[in-house]
Amino acid sequence: MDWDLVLGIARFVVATTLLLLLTIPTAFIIIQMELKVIALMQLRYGPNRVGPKGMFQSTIHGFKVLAKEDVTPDLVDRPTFTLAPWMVFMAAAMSMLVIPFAPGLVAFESSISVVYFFAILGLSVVGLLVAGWASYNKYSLLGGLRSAAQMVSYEIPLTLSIVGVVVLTGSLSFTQIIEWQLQHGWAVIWQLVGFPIFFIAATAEINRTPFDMVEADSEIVAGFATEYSGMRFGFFFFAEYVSLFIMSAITVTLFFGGWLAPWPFPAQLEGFIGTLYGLFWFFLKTYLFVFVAVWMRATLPRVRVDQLMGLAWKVLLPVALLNLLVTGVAVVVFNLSGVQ
Amino acid sequence: MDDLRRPGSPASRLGRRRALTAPAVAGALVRALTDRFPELAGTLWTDEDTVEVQIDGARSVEVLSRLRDDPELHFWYLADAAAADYGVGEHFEVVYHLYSDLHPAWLRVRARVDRSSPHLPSITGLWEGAMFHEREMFDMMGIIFDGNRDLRRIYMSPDYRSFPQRRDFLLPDDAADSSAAGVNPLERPETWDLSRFSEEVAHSIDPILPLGTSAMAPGPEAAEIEADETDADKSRPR
Amino acid sequence: MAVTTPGKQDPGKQDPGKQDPGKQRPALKEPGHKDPGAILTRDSGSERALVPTETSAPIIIPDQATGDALLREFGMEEHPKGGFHGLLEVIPTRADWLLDLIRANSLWPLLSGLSCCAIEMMSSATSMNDIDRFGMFPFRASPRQADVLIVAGTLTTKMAGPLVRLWEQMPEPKWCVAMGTCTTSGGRFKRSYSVVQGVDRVMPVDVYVPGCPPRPEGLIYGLLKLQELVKQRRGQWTTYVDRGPQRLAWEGDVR
Amino acid sequence: MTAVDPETRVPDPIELDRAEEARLHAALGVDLPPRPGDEYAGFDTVGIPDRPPQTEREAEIYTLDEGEMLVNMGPQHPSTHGVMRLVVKVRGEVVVDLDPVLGYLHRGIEKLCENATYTTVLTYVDPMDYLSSMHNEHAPAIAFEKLYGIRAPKRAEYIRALVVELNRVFSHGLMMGFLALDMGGLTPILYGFINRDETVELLSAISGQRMLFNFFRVGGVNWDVSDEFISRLSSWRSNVGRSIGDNEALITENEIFTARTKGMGVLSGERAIALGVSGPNLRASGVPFDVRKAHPYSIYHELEFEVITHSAGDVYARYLQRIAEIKQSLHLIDQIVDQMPHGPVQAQVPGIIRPKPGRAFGAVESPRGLYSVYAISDGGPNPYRFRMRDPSFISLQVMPVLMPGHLIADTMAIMASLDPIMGGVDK
Repeated sequence: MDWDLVLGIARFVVATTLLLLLTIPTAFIIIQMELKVIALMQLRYGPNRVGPKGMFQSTIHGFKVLAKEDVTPDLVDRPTFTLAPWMVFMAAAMSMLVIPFAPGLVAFESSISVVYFFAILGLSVVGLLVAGWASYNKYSLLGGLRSAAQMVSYEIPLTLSIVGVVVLTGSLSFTQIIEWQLQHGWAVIWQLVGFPIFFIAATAEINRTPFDMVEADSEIVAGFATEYSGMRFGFFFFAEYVSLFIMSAITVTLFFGGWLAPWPFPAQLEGFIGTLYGLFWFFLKTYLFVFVAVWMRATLPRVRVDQLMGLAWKVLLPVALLNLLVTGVAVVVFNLSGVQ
Repeated sequence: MDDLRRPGSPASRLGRRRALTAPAVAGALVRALTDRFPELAGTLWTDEDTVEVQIDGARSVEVLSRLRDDPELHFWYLADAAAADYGVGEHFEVVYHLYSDLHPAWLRVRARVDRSSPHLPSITGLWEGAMFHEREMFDMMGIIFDGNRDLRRIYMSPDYRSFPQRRDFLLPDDAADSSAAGVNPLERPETWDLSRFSEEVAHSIDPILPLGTSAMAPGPEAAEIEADETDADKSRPR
Repeated sequence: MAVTTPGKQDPGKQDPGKQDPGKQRPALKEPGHKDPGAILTRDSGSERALVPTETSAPIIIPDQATGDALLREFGMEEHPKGGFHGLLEVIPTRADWLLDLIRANSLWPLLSGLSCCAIEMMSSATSMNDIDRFGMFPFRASPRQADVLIVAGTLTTKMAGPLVRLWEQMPEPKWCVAMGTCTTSGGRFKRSYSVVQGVDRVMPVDVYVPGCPPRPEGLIYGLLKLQELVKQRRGQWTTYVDRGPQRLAWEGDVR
Repeated sequence: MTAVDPETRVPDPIELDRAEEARLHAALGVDLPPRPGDEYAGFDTVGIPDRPPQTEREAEIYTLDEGEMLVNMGPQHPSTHGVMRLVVKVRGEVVVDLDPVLGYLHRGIEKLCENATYTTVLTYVDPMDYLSSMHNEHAPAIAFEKLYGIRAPKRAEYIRALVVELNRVFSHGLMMGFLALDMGGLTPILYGFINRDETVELLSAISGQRMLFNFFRVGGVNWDVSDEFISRLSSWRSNVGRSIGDNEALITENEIFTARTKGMGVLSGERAIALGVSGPNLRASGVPFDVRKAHPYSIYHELEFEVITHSAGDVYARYLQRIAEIKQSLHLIDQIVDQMPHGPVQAQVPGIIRPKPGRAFGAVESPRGLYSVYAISDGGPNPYRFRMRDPSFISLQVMPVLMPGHLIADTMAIMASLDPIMGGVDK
């Protein structure tokens, strides 16, 4: 018997389970953060009754949603209506597999993890589109169509902006990209144009303010989730915040050195302490970006659909291509590539 | 209209030097009106800031368009259009209030409408914005404006049959204390399950109920349970 | 929850004279209503076919129900031993308690205002009077995700249909708060030809908040009262089987 | 698992419902609605009422061309500002036509007022335009005083002007918030409400009520202002500029906001006049029509102010118009407090007044425009006819004119810029 294979499968199963379990506290923490931070920005207290300083409010919300009646309206397309939230949530959860949290702490080590990540992340648009179509509700339909148009458009600048990093580092593996950054400094220094494109496109990709017209309250009630209740709505709700975490994590990994500390000595430690040290910096940086997203939500109004698409095709795409060209030329001319 | 655009125009300064109390201020307007409408001179009436003129309903479009387009009158703004009912056997009155920069007073035009055939030409050709006024008058008073292309009910639902603003439409004196308590006659019998409000009404309606009413034939068990709930609040849905 | 044994009452806890009428749950009417706590088995000798098993274990009865009248209130008059048996059933009852605690602390109101009171309802959600403190999340736009319908403002006959429809679209468990005198009784528009004289004519109401309009503090007080109701499972809390047939079409529908 | 005896099994109520529904449908000869597995009802066929159209316009809105769809916004929609229904005909995301359906808040206030004494009428009109209750009371007070032939004392007129300008400040401040909220900005509405709550607390200090103030009386006002109130007012006055400024900093220069509002929903001056639009919406289209200037009432002829206009006529101009009017109102409040004379605040008026038969028209400039009352007296204790003209009711006619060609997302922004209040629209 090939014990390596068995061990590999066992490791994969354990890691997947752990990551799926990790999504739950992650979503709770981010929801709590959003409740509290937006409240403070709006000169309110925010939740302060459940637990010390209201710390468990988001958990309570989550369990409440779990205990609600799960209504399936009469005229919906039942199989797809049931499937859609599951697809959205699994797309988010599965893309967590390749995120390197700390040295050696990655569930699925692959040399093409970047490709895997963006392939899986693209699946969630299918879930949203299906949810919008299956709900038999015009608001849902409009929300689903908007999400499809938006996410398909923003995939392109999103992917093009990271190709700059890939060309620079010469690798499609997140772990190797971080190791390259250990040698050369954070990629954001080399990709001053690529990072803003990535950040804007990522915000649009996960439907956060100011690009949240998929579930625009004031226009199309709750968008694709209008007819969803109970835990099926909970899956959408969770997936939104898990995606936010994932996008922040990928931003950190690609541009801000992943688990590396912001100073070179010691940017990275060995052994178990090193893992903790890496985890600390990784989560700190990730939650910093989550905070930025929450901040934007409290501040900015929403852009319109045509402005959103115009931004993607008329601004981000040409700039991303230009960035790619400049990066490629620079890599060849100055021989910067990680491929030695 | 161009002089309105300039904030410093005489039109916009007019208000500042005007004293309200003297009816004589309306003198220029009264003179202009008697010049142009000598047949209406007998109906002219003024108070401290209003000049009133009465016309026949059939003439309303003609008179109002002359009031609007005459350069010396220039009543460009339709401030209000309302209807009044003077009771059964009397007449309706449609009242237009107009505003002009050239004259300090409101102009009130009272158009008399026959109550037995309440027809009046629509003034939506003069002011588009009269549309909602006329729809409201149609809804509340039942006055029909000929030439209005959107004369449907605006407040009450399309299947409503009465005209609430008429004088012969009486409010229930105190509905909650009357014997009709619990049944508001307008609570849409065709959509509501009346058995929820009153048992008698439920027994009198047709046995074939439209969809959505609780026609679930109660079995003997249910009837038993119903029986000892005579004191339950029937006004609430179960 | 009170613990008692058959035929023996705990005088300290249960004084029938002190029963709060508001604590009585609505009687169970529908055939086939399932009491979530009752363990039922078939008994061929019985007319009603379903009776509880015989045990001599302590009986745990929700809301301090004692005496025949109270048992009847719970629809348990056929179950002389009540609905709960054995020690292990403490766990489900405690689970219910926990669930109620969770529900009470996470009441999402529906973003639905009818008239004047809606402004005070919004005011209660804003910085000066922040109901987010109590877990009343910023208002949900879709009725499918809401827990509380705050009827804020005069209900007219034209709006009654859509409002009942919203109520029916909300998933169980759900609660209704009537805010303002117009919704409790018609208020100053009671005599009007187009006003529903109290929203409780068309849907069940758990908490009435008087005032025209009530101050935001009044609404918050009402919602805190609702939290108490939720914790004690009083009010109009029903299970989904009690809904009755749903309307499918309304006048003026544009779907 | 014990098998369930079908004879003694209690049927599932949902099954009962289904069976009963099917039986009813069979009895009535109505088709069952499609179930999963049945033919899927298309989105393009549903939506048209099952009665013949009553007017040309109704036939027009409900006639769908290829690729068009009806979207029903309301009567319960997160941002219809109350209960209003907009039947929107869309082609994709582009609005082709729009029909406002009103009456979901029709409370019959006019009829109730005709059954109430003149004094109680002033309580009935409060909930009409519930963000400007002071103006709602001002217009009937003017009309009834004309009917009864009295005038309010000078100090009462100053207090009236003070409270209506305070009311205008918070009403316009909330409009800024609602406009931002309908564009997805969460925070401005909260800042607007902070300002509003402070202002209504201030007003409740003299009126005794927080929202529907019931402060005006025929021939005066209910309470005099005290020195304590004036000191509270001055502390409010020193804060309000900052709170409005905070809100402005969030919205006015925001690039997303300007990109979404500039050049959108342009209403020309001529069209606005023809449509009967009044108030800030009309002035934002460049027409300097302000009842306070055009037909001065109360003490406005003693105050220094100019009619503010903007020329663009778009959503952004309507927004800027409100900001400018807030500042103008603050300026007016300063003047009023400076010039306020001493004296009584209530004329000698009996509890039940019986004016001589006659007619009176009273108009004020409310935050939404020309708010007028036309009252007929027959000599009795009740008005024979009591008519209110609400500006937002008339302004709503602009929606079908402005909307075609815009996107669904703009529907709510344009409507928020018109600032209708459904309580006034539906009476």
